[in-house]
Amino acid sequence: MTYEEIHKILKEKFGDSVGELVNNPPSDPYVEVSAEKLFDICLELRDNPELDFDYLMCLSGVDFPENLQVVYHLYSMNKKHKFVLKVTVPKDNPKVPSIERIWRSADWHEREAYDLFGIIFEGHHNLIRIFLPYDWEGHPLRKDYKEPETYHGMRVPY
Amino acid sequence: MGIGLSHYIILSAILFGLGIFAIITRKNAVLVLMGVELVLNSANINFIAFSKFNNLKIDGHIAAIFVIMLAAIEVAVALAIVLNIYQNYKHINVDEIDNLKD
Amino acid sequence: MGLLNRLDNPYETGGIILGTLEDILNWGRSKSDWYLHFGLACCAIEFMSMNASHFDFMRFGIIPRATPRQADFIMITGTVTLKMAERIKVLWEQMAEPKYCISVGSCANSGGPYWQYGYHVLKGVDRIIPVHVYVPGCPPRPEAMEEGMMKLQKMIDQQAIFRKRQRLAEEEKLFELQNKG
Amino acid sequence: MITEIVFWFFAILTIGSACVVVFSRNMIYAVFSLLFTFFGVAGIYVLLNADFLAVTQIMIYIGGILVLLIFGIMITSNITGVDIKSGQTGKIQIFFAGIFSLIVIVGLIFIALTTKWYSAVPSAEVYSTIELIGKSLLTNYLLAFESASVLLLIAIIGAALIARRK
Amino acid sequence: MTTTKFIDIDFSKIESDRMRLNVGPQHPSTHGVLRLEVELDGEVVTNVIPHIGYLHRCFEKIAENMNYQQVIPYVDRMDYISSMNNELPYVMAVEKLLGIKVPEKVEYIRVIMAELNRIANHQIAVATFGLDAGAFTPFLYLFRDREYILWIFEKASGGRLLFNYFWVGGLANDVYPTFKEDVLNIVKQVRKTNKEIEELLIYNKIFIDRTANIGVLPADVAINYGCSGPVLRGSGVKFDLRKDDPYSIYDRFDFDIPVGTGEVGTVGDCWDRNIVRMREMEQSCRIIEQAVAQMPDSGDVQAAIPKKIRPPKGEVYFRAENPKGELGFYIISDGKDKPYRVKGRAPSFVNLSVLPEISKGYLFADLIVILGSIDIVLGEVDR
Amino acid sequence: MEVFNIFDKLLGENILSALVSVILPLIFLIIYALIAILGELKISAWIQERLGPMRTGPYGILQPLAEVVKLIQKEDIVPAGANKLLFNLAPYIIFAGSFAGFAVIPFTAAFVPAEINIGLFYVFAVGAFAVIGIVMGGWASNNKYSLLGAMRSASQMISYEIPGALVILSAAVLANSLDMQKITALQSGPFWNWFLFGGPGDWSKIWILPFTVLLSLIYMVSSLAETNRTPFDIPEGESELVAGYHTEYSGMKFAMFFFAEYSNMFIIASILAVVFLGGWNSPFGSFMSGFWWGIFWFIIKAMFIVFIQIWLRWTLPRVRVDQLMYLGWKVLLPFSLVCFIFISLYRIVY
Amino acid sequence: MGEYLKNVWTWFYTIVVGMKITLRHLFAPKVTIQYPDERYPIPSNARNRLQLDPDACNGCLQCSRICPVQCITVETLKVVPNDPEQPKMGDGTPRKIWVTRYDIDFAKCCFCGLCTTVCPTEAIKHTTDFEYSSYTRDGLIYHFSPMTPEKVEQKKKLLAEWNEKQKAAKEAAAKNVASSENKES
Repeated sequence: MTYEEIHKILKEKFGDSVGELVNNPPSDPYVEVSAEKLFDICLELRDNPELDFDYLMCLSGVDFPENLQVVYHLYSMNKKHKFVLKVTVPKDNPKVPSIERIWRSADWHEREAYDLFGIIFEGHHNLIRIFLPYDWEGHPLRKDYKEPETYHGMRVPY
Repeated sequence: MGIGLSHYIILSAILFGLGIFAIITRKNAVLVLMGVELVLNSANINFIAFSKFNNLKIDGHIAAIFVIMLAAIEVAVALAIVLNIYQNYKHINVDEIDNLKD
Repeated sequence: MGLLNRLDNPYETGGIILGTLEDILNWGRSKSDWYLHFGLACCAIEFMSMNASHFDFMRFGIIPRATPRQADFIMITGTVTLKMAERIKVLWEQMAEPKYCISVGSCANSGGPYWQYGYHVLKGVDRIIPVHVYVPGCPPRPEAMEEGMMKLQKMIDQQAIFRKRQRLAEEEKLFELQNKG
Repeated sequence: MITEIVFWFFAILTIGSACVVVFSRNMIYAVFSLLFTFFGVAGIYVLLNADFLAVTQIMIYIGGILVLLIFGIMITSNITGVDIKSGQTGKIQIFFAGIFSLIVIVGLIFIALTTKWYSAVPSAEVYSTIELIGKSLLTNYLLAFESASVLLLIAIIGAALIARRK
Repeated sequence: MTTTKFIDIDFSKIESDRMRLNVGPQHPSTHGVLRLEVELDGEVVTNVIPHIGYLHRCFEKIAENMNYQQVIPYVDRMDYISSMNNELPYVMAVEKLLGIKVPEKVEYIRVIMAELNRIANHQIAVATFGLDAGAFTPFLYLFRDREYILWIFEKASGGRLLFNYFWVGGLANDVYPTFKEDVLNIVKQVRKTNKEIEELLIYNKIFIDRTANIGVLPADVAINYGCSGPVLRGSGVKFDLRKDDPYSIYDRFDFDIPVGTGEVGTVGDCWDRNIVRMREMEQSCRIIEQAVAQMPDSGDVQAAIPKKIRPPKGEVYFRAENPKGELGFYIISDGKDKPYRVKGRAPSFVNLSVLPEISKGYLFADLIVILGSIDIVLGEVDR
Repeated sequence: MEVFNIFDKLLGENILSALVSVILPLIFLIIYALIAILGELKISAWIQERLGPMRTGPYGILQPLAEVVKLIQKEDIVPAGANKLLFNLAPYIIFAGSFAGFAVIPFTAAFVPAEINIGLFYVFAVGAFAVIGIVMGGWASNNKYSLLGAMRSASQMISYEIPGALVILSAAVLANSLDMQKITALQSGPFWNWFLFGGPGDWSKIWILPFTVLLSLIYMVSSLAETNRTPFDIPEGESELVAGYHTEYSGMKFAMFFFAEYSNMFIIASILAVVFLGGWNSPFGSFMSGFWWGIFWFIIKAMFIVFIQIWLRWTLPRVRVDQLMYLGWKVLLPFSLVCFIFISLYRIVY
Repeated sequence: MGEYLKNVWTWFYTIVVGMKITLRHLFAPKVTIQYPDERYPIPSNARNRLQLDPDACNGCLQCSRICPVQCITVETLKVVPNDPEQPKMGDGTPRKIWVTRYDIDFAKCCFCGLCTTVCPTEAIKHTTDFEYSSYTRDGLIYHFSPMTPEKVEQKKKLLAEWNEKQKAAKEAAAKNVASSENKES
C-alpha cells in the first residue's frame, strides 16, 4: 500500500486527529497526529489486517526550537510497506501516550527519548533513565543543555 | 603409662557427653544433628577399642561399619526433613516447630 | 639494624645480596604479568586480536585473569564513561599490590574523540587511577599495545623495591621526558 | 612412646574441636571444626589398628556427611553473610543440660576406671583388617549386610521424596 | 529534575530465598560493559534487568556538532566490530538527502567491503559465543582468520578496525591493485575454517546440549520486540533488508537468506541464531565472489559533490542490513553543513531488550549463552 | 603383609628415611607443578597455533618460575567482609588433602612413600578434604560468585566420586587387592598384561577387554570432573562465575589453589597409570625395567595422562550444571555398574 | 534406550572428532609474528602516527579545521616582507606564513586521516610508526614546529614592528591624502 492509501484509511477513521500527509522528496512522507489519539491510531495501524504494521523500526525524539517531536517509523513485515507518524508536544509539558503495550520495541526507545529529551511517555511501566546514571540531571540532547561541571566528584569538561 | 583401654573409653565418654550437651541445648536442627554425629562417633571409638583389646575380634569393626552407615542414612533423611521444615517455617529452630501441619 | 642498614645500601657500596634479590624479584614481576580481563570499547577488540594467534600476548608471559585479586595490571581499553568510572576505581582498589595500569587508546588517555562534546565521558582515566604507561592510537595496533607492555616490563624491571635504584629510575624518567621534546 | 604422643595429639584434637562444635555460637565454625573432630577420630582408629575403618571414616564422614551438613546450613540460613550465629536455648536449660552431661561424663569415666575390663594385651603383631571385614560381612553378617543395603535404598528414596519441592 | 526516578524494582515482591546476582559491568562474559541484575532462585533465573549506558558516548550530541563528513569517524565507533557496515547506511542516507548517485565501481567496492566486514563480525560473534560456552580454541581459530580480513582492510583503507573509508559520494581512496586476488583467497580460507569450526564446535554434542532448546524466541515475539538480523532470522522469519528492501546493488546478486530451522532443537533457540551466522558467512562469500566477478576494473571512486556538504532541508530514514540487524539512520537536515539531528537505530539496542523475555526460567549458565547468542556490541547499544 | 601404620613408620627408628619419604614427593610435586604449568601454557598455545611464553628464558621455559617469584611478592588480601580464619585456612586444607594422596603413590618397585594395603581407597578418601576446603574458601570469601562456585564444585565432586569409586572397585575385583604396589606388580610383563587390555591372563580376558577400556574412559571422565577441569570446570567457569571459589584469593594463597589443582591432576593420572597402564612396569616385559626405569615409565605414563587432560581442556566447551549431573548419574553410573557386574562375573567364572 | 545409547555415542564421537582437529593443529605451523623481532609489513597507507613536514606546511589551517576531534593546534604569524631571513618552503616558493606552533595531541587523535586528505601541500602525513607509547600524558603531545620560543618572540616583534610601520604608513598616507585634499580645497 502506498502512503496515500494508508493515510486515507487513518483519516477516515480518526478524522481531525490525523494531519495531512506531508510529502516533499527526498524526505520520506509523514503524517502528524495528535498526542491524545496516538495510542488508538497505533493500535489501528497494528491490528487492521489491511495495514498490519507489526514492526516499529524506530522511535526518535527531536528537539525543535519551539517544541519537541516524537517520530515513529513503522514497517509491515508481511505487506512490506512503511509509514511515518509524528507527534508534536510543547516543551513545557512534553507528554505523549506510551505505545509500549502495542510494540514492545518501544519500551527501550521511549526510555531513551525520556532520558535524552525529557519526553514523558504516559503509561510506560518503567520510565527511568536508560543510558545516563539514575541521578544524572538534565536531558542532554536538548539544544539548550549545558553539561555539568562535576559528577560525583569527577570533573566532566576537559 | 601406656595407652590402655580406659584412655579410649574416657575419650569416648567425653565425646559422648559433649554430643548430649549439644543435642539438648542447640536450637538449630542441623546443629542438633551434629551433636548426634558426635555421639555416634564416641560409640564407634568404644566398639573399636573393645575390638582391639579383645584380641582383634572383627565384630567391633563390623558394628562400627553399620554405625557409620546408619549415621549416613540418618543425616540424609534428617536433612531432608530439615529442608522440608525450612520450606514450611522459613526457620529450623527445633523449639518453635510445635504445630502439626494440617 | 646495622646489618639491615648495610644491606640497604646501593649496589656500589656493597648491598649485593639485596641487590641480587631485588633483581630476581623484579625479574619475576616483570616476566609474569597477569592482566585483568577488562574490555570497554573498540580497543578491546584489538586487545582480543592481540591475544589471538597472530600476536599472541602470552609470549610475554601474560595470562588473563577474570578476577582483580589475581591480576597484576589492568589495561583500560576503551572509553571510560562517568557511569563506569566508579567501578574502575573499585576494581583498582581490589587489585593486590604491586599493581600497574596501562591506558590504551585515545579515549582512555584523554577522552579521545569524545573530549569535546562527550558530556558523559571521563576525559582521561588518569583522573581516577594512576596510569603507568599511555599507549596512543585509536585503536592502537596490537603491536603498539605489546610495545606499551614491554615499556611497562622495562619499568618494573628497574623498580626499586629496597629503595636501591631510585636514582636510576629517576634518571630513566628524566631521560624519557627529555627524549620526547 | 610414639603411640602415646600420637594418642594425646588426636585425643586433644578431637575433644578440642568437639568443644568448638558444641559451644561455638558461630555455626560456620561449629560445622568446620567438625572436620577436625572426624579427622581426629580417624586418627584414633588408626591407632586402634582399624585402617579400613579410618579411611571409611574419612570418606563417609568428611566426604559425605560433613558436606551434607554444610549444605544443610547453607540452604537453611541466610547464606550471603559469613558469620551465622546460632541461638542457644535459655540459661536454665543450659545449666541443667550442663549438669546432666557432666553427670554422664563423670559417671562414664567412673565406670571406665572402676570396671575390671577384660583386656587382653594387644599382640604386637598387627595385620590388615580389610580381608577379615570382607569375609565376615559376607558370611556371619550377611543378613545384616543385606538388610542394611535395603535400608540404604529406602533411605535414599525417602530422603529424595521428602526433600523434593512440591 | 523532578521526574528522575531511581531503580524501579519492587523489593517487597522478592522472596527471601532468591539471590540477587550482579553480573558486570566488569564481567568476563558481558561482551563489553553491560550490567545485568539477575534474580536467581537456586540456579534458575527468575528475572533479568539489564542496565546499559556504561558506554554511552554521546554519539547523537556529537553528531549535531560535526559536519556531515566529520560524523563518519564517530559512526565507525558505534558498532566497532563492523564499521564498514555502519558507514554504509550513514553515507547512503546523506546521499539520499543530497540526491546523488555514486559511481558503479564504488557500489561494488562498498558491497565487497561490507560483506567482508560481515564475515569478520560473524566470526567474532561465533567466537565469543563459543567462548561463552567455554570453548577457547575455536575462538582463536576464528580470530586468526579475521586477522587476514583486517589485513585487506588495512591495505585498502589504512585502518585496521575503524576505517573512515566510505565517504559521502564515494570512497576515501581506490583499492590497491591485488585487491581481487586477496579477497578471493580470504573467501577460500573462510570456507575452510568454517568447516573446521563446524566439526570442532558447532556440531559438538556438548555444545549442542548447551545451546539447543535454550532461550527460545518465537517469531511473533521477535517481531513485536523489533528484533532484526540473525536474532530474527534464527526464529525462522525470512527477513533480510538486502532482499526485502534492497539498497545499493544487492538486487544484482544471487544469495539465500538462511533461517533457523530447529535442526537440533526448537526453532529460535541459541543454536539456531548461531547457525544462521555460520550460514550467512557462506552467503557473504557467495556475494563477494559474484561482486568480484562483476566489478569494473577502472572508474572513479568519488562522485562529484560540493566541497562543503549542505543537504537541502529535509529528513530521511535510511536502513541497511548490518551484521547484527537493521541499522537505521534518521537524519534531519536544516540546510546547514551540520545535521540538525542524527538518530541511530541500533540493532543491538533493540535486540538486547528481548533478553529478559527469553532468559526467564533457564539456568544461570544459560543466561550467559543466551546473551552471547544475541551478539550485542555495547558501543552500539549505548551509542 | 605390609601393615598400615603410618605413625610407626613415620616416627619409628628410622626417622631419616621417613623424612626422606615425605620430602621427596614434595620436591617432586614442586618440580612437576612447574613443568605442568609450562606444559599447559605451551600445549594450549600450540593447539591454538600460537607460540606461548617465549621471552622468559629460552623458549619461555622459566615462565612458571617467574610466576612463582611473582606470586610470592603479591599482596595477600583478605577481603573486608570475609571470615579471616576460614579464609586463611582453606588453601592449606585443600593443599593438604591433595598432598596427602602422594603418600601412597608407587613411583617405582622399591620406593613408595608410605606403603599401605588399601592405597587406592586411601587416595580416594583424602580427596574429600578438597571438597571441604573448597566450600570453606568459597564461603569465607563473602562473595556470591565464590559461594556459587564452591557449592557447584562440592556437589560435582561428590557426585563423581561414585562412578570413580565403582571403577576402583572393579579394579580391586580384578586385582584382588587395593594395594597399589600389588596391583602394579600384577601387571608386570608386556603391555598386554595391563588392565587396560584386560590384565594378565589367558585368552579368556577377551571377554572383559571392552569393559576395562570402558572403565578407564569412565575414570578419565569422572577424574576430570573431580579435579574441576574442562569440560567440567563449571565451578570456575570464567564466563559465568568470575573465577569460582578462588575469586577473592590472591598471592600465595591463590598459588596454593593452583598447586593443589595440578597435584590433583597428577594423583588422578597416577591412579589411572597404576590401575590401567601398569604403573612402573615397562611395556616391553623385562626389557628396560629396573629401579630408575620404573620411575621413568611411571612418570611418562602419568604425564601422558596429564597431557590428555590438557588436550581435552583446550578442545571442549564447558557442560552445564544439570548436564554434568545427568552425565554423572545417568550415564557414567549405569555404565560403570554394568562394567562392574561383568567384571565380577568374569572373576567368578574364571 | 536406543536414543540414550545414541546420545552417549555422539558425545563420545564428537569429542574424538574435536580432539583429532586440535591434535592436527598441535603440529601445524604456527602463525605468530614475534613482534619485537619480526614485524608484520605494515602497508604504506596505514594510519598511524602523524608526521608533519614543517618545510611543506604553509599554515593554511585546513587540517585543524577538518579535524573532528580538534587535536591539532596551529598558530601562525605572517612573514614580513623585510624579514632578513626570507624563508623558503620545501619546494622553493617563498613562505608567506610562519608556523610558530604546530602541536598534535596524540592522546586525542582518532586517526581518521581527514587531515591528510585536505592538506594541499601533503605536509601532514600518516607514518607507519606506532611505537611511541609514553610514561607520561604530556609525552603524547608532539610539537612539530621547528621554531624555538626565542625565534617566535623575535618574529612576533618583527611582525608587530611591521604592523606599526604599516599602520604608520597608512596613517601617513591617510594624512597625506587628507592634507592633499585640504590643499586642493
